[in-house]
Amino acid sequence: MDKLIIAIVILTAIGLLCAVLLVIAGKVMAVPVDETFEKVRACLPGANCGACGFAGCDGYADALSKGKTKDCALCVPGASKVAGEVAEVMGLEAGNVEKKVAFITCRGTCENTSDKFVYDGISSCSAAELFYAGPGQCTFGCMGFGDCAAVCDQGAICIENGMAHINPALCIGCGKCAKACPNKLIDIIPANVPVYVTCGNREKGAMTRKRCKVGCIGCKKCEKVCESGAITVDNNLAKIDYSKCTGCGKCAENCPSGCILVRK
Amino acid sequence: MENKKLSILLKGIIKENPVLVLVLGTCPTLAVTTNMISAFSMGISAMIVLVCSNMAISALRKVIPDKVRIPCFIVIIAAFVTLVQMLLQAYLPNIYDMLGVYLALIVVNCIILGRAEMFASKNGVIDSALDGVGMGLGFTAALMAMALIREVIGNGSIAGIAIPGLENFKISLLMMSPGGFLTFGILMAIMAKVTGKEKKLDCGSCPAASMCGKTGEECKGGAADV
Amino acid sequence: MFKQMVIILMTSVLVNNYVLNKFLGICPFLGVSKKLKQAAGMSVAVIFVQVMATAATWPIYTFLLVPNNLKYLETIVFILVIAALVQFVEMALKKFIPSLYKSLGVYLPLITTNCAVLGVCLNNISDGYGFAESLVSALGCGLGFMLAMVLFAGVRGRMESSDVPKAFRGLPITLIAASIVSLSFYGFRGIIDNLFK
Amino acid sequence: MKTGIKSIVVLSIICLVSSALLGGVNILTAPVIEKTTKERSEAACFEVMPEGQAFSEIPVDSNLPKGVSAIYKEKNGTGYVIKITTKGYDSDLVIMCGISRNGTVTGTKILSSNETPSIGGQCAKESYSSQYKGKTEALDGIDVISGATLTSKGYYGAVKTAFEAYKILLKQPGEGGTK
Repeated sequence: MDKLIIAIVILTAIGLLCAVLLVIAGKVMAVPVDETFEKVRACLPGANCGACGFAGCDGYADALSKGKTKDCALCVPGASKVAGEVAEVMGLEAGNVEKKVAFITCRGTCENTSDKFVYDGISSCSAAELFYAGPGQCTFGCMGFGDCAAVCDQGAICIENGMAHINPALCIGCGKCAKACPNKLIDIIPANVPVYVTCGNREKGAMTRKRCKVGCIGCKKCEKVCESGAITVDNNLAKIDYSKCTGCGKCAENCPSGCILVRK
Repeated sequence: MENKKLSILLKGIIKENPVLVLVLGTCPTLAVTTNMISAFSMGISAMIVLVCSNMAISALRKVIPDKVRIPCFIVIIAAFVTLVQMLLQAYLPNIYDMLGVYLALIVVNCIILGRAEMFASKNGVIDSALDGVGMGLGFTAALMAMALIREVIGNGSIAGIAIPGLENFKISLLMMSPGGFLTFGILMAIMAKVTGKEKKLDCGSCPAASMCGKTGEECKGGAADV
Repeated sequence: MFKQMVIILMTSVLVNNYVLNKFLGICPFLGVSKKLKQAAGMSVAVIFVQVMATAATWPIYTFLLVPNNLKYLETIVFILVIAALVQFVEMALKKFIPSLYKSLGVYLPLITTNCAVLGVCLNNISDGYGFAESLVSALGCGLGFMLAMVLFAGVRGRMESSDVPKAFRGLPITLIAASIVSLSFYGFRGIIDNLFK
Repeated sequence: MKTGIKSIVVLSIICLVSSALLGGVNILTAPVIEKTTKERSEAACFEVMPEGQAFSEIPVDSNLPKGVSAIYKEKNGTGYVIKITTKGYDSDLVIMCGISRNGTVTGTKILSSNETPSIGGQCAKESYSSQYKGKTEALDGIDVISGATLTSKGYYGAVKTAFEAYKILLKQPGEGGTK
């Protein structure tokens, strides 16, 4: 019987000790914490599984409350229920001011283009650029070594399928990636623009056709068909002047290589 | 009301399978699945602990102050684990030996504390119990699937009984630790394929994502598929 | 005596690596090893907590539990102490060294549910190590964890720019990469025995 | 302050209740655990030393080599069964080794080892452990399984330590000494 009592005494003593320690520590080391953090943290499941890419739910709640990220749907275990709650607590759904977003003027994924040699040097775009303008067939294209992703602290850029992709929900349009890209492929343009050119190749049409399936071959069809004269082709590459563009989408329709895309 | 209860139960098995979808509790999944018996016994003991702790925690959820939330949850879970440990050691010693240190590690198994925090601390006792059963079954099913693959291919036997034909076709790699990762990865891929949740060309990987307004929902026929 | 310590350290870092061979601490290993900075931060926090936890749990076990033969209470006492310790360290860091808390403390709540911490404490007891030996083994296990995390963050970085079949994108390909890394760790087995022959 | 006291009270009560629960269950299960572990080691002893009748466990004192984890003395002195835990290939290897009065091995058996089953596992097979039977301390003519060198070396080393322990046991005053 006494074995039982000893067991109870010891465990309760340790429990008591820990509780007292925590409570005193809580008092002595109280640090003011802003309440949005508490509110957001309350809706998060608290599984601390790190699936959202942040370090546990506290990390994610902290990033959200400090505005480091706007994306409320990062919590995988919580799924849509939590995303809704967080968005409502953060009041993110409300429309925000005209947003500027970074955009990669290239679609050189593994399907559309290929490499001219296997590059196994330092895996950074600016380094690869020095070596015969990079491994890609199209020397103007995106090499996918992630210099932009490394510099983006919103985590909005991910390298997939050999190319960089920017997630507009995360992008706050700070422009750091545009500076980091050696091929200057990233433009910072208004978020709600309907039409855009996804190519940066200024070579002759025939050369571009050989390098990439969806490259701009400088055929000037878009220029002829555009009433508002928003799109001009200089140096074999179509350029859109967003102030004049009415978003009619005619240029995209008769672009033979399909490199002008219209957002529906 | 009825299908809500059923949905909690079924959710745990496929839709939110703790191992393959929520990716919680991966430590025992890789470690104990070298044979069917230990996988089954680990799954069942984890389920028992999960159900009991879920019920206890959801019963006490209003009483436990936030300051000592995690220590209280963990003490409750540890109590149930030690209980199961003692009973197994007394009545099923060879299973106890087979599970070894991983039985004690059910305490820090991410599923149990995860479900305690995610579900039990916010819902009623019966719902938590159901959720515990659902998650437990999902966990056991995933473990059994892993154990089946690893044991049949790796050791040419099921639950210790050798399969006559496979004597010299054993790939013993699967029984070793790299095999655990490999089988788990392949199982995850199959699961992603089956539930169609594989990382479709969602907006993150679509080159024109930055322009397309439809971020978040599925982009059908968007720029990426053009 | 010193040689014994080095053997323990080397075996727990290279041969019986807690993540790649003993499968302890896989949840954070898969979850937080996306970026190198996060992986390094997490591993430093894990080493710190593991050594502190061993320093706290080993004396409790030997001087408190063994004399009154309460060996069965070992799990519950250990995890209670670890949980309290982690929460205390988190508060202390947040108060006294906010900069360190910014980079390191954020991982601390993740560590309470980390199997490696409790795993180390339990294994030290079952291996029958002395106090100094268990501290060294805890350090070794933490370093092994860091080695695996940092190594794996690099592997994942390279995988980002590779063309992966659709069903394998995300976690499955990471797991297959982990199995290859774990296989490569098998190479270290012979080293320890011949090194200290 | 109120929540402070409340948290202390709640955590202590939870600890109290769980320790009471565990203590109670332990009192119920402790004898059963005693019995099963004793039976299992007894069975292992018989397997290793078939001709022994009954075994009693004698404490392991410090001067014995480090690997020894338990010693069972056969009642009417036909020999000792020594339990050795060594560092096998993957993790520790637990071996029972019976040594008879005249210093020859009566049998060896692997108690637990999570070795790689196909390579390390061969040591557990009868063919490997039977070659140790009847060997004297010199352990000549023991071949090491190719490929499983580390495990069979571990096995070999364990039997060696068993002999060392055996010699020290014989020198103890309570022992009649070998003929």
